This record gives sequence, C-alpha cells and structure tokens, in this order.
Amino acid sequence: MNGAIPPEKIANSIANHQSKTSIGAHSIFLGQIRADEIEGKTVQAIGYSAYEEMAEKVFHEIREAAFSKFDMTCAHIYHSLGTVKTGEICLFVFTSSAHRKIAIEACNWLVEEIKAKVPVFGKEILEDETHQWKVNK
Amino acid sequence: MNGAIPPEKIANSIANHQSKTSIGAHSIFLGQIRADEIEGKTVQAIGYSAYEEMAEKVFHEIREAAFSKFDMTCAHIYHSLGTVKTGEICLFVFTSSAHRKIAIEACNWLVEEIKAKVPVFGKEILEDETHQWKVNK
Amino acid sequence: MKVNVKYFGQVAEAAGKTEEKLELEKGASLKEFKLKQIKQYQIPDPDSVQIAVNQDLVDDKELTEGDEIAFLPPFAGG
Amino acid sequence: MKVNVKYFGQVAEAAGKTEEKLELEKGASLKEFKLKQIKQYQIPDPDSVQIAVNQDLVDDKELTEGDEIAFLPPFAGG
Repeated sequence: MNGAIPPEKIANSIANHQSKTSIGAHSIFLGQIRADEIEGKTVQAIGYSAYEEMAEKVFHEIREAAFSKFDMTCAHIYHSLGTVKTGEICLFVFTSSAHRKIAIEACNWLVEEIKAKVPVFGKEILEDETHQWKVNK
Repeated sequence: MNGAIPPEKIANSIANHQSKTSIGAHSIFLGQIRADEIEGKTVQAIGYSAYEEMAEKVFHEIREAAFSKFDMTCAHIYHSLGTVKTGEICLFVFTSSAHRKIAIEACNWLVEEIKAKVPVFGKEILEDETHQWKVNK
Repeated sequence: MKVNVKYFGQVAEAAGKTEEKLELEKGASLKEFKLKQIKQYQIPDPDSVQIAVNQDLVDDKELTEGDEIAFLPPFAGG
Repeated sequence: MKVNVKYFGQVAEAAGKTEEKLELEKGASLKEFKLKQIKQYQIPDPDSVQIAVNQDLVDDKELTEGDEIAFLPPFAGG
C-alpha cells in the first residue's frame, strides 16, 4: 500500500476477525521506521520502492507456503511503498490460529521470509536531503 | 480492564508509540475467545475473575523481569475481567524494541509467563447457561 | 490467631463463598489447613489447587496471625 | 534478440535509468550480461546484486527472446 500503514487499518483488520470464532490467538508484527543516526545525520524517512510484479508473486508464494506449513486460520501482509516517515509503520504482518503457538510461529516465519525474499528497496532519507540505501541484516 | 479489549484500544496504543523513534519493531499478541464445543454445547463467553491484588503484583514482577531480560523500549499488558464474548479480545500484550528479534521474543516470553503465573480464572459459559472452568494448557 | 481465607473460581463455587475469617491454632501448618478445607468443602481436583499466602505461592509454611490465605484453582489467563 | 532490462534501487541510481530494451546475441549468457552491465554502469557493491529473470532469482542461464531481466540490489523490506 502507498505510504505509512495507519493504526486504524490494524484496528480494522482485528475487528474483521471477531466473527471468526474458531480463532483463539492473533500474532501481529509491525515494522516502524527508526530515526537512526548515519555519520551524524538522522534518518527522516525511508522511501520504499519495489519490483512490484515480482514482489506480489513472492508475497503470494510465501503466504501459500505458510498455510501449508502452519495450521493457520488467516494470514495478512501489508508493506508500504513510497515515503514512510520515522515513527510510522511500514510493515504489518497478521496471523491467526486456534492456538497461540501456531499464530506466533507463523508470524515470525512470515517476517523472516519477507525480509529475505521480497524485492523491496529502501532509501534512507537523511536530514540534509542526502540518502543512503538500506540493507536488511 | 473490564470486559473485552476493543480494537480501537490497540490502535491507540500503536499510535502512542509513533513519537518514540528509537523503536524499529512492535510485537503484539492477542487472545480471542474461541467458540469451542464442550460435550456438544458451544461456548458463548468466558467470565474472567482474578485474585486482583496478587494479579497486579505478578503482572508487575513479570514486566520488571522482562525489562531486565530483554532490551525493550516498552511493554504493555492488558487482561480482561468480567464477561468476554466469543470473537472478542481478552488479552493484549504489546512489546517494542529497536530490533525485531527482541520485540518478538519478549512478547512470547510475556505471554507464557502470564498464562503460567497470573491468578486469573475463566468460566466458560455454554449456550444452555451451564458452565465449565477453563484450565490453561 | 485470626487468618483471612479467600476462595476463587471453582473453589469459591465449591465453598459457596469467596472469603471467610477463621480462627486457627497458633503455629498451624498450611498443608494441614489446606487438607482440612479441601475435605470440608469437597473442593474438586484438589491436586490442581495452589495456595498463596500473602500473595506468594507456597507449598507449606507455618501460618501466622493475620495471614491472607488464597485457594487458587488452575490459572486460565489469556 | 530483444530483452527487457529493469534496474532497481541503487542499481537504478547508478544506471541513471529504471528500464531499457536491449538487443543481445542469441543464446547470450546471463552471467556475462550481468558483468557487462556492472562494468558499463559502474554498479556499486556488485556482489550484492541479484538477478531475476522473468521474476525468478537465477545465478546463470541462457537468455532467450523477450526475457525480463531485473537487477536487484539488497532487499530492505520491513
């Protein structure tokens, strides 16, 4: 989705699952933009771009793999594109299951897969308008 | 807190952390009431009660222990008391850290500690108004 | 000596009360007191019942004047 | 044969473009093509650049007419 993920979107996603009464546990991961210091300059925002067709394909593959690996009821993934300012949310991963361990494990697994496999690129925009390209650790 | 935890409360908690720009990751766990079947009857709600003074003391101890164990920025725990209907949220655990692994581990650790140590009791109210006492696995 | 006894969840249900003040002999042991109450109220699944004295879980100890003794059935938080 | 080449992130920055259509010799190898582009555009940190052909990551292969070849710098999702 374009820009930051608003907290209301997260509330709506949770509310949308209240009719699914086989769910006993939700696990949510949120990535938030940190105001890191890079050579004395503070990060103001990250500009995200992606190889969009491939990213969508990979998101789909990861989601399918998660459903065959974990006994989940639901899984949702949202990643920002475009500019996301420090303090704002850029990644929202949401898993639900009858039991907590499955929801938690599935959520963690999805986060690691997304970081490793989805062609998303991040440009850390510094206070003097210079930038540096972000690399996942 | 009394009754179910509304999704808006979760959104507000997230929004309240957007000014803390040293945070890079949030991990959230939500417990939701399942419509389990017990001897052919469906659970309608859980009525939670607690040894409140001890529960508050234990929550405090668990939170302190988590801060000394994990390099977290924040940790918040909310548990419902009173009646929570199926599909509603009864537990909200929220941890934040600069790095994802710490936020995730701390959140999982808190959930396990809460389940094991906090004197909260749950009465599963069935469709015919009979009930059964819940036991954590 | 006086102690304050609290019952929770299905223990309260079995006891028919959530709290009572009792007079015990000085130096009474928790273990014996627990067994006595379990018998008196026919508390179900007694092995699963934990006791907190003054809000700390303990197996056994010598009780003292003014203790708050809580009978806790299995926890079900979350 | 014609191929469609895409550049992303700091590779696009180095190349000064995000996309170009190029004419390659039939049966050209991906590895050689990659090296050539890295040299031509002085792409920084070339060991970290992955290539996707038609949206699948590959190390090397024989390129074919109409392939979409994407130069991908390190991923930074999340």
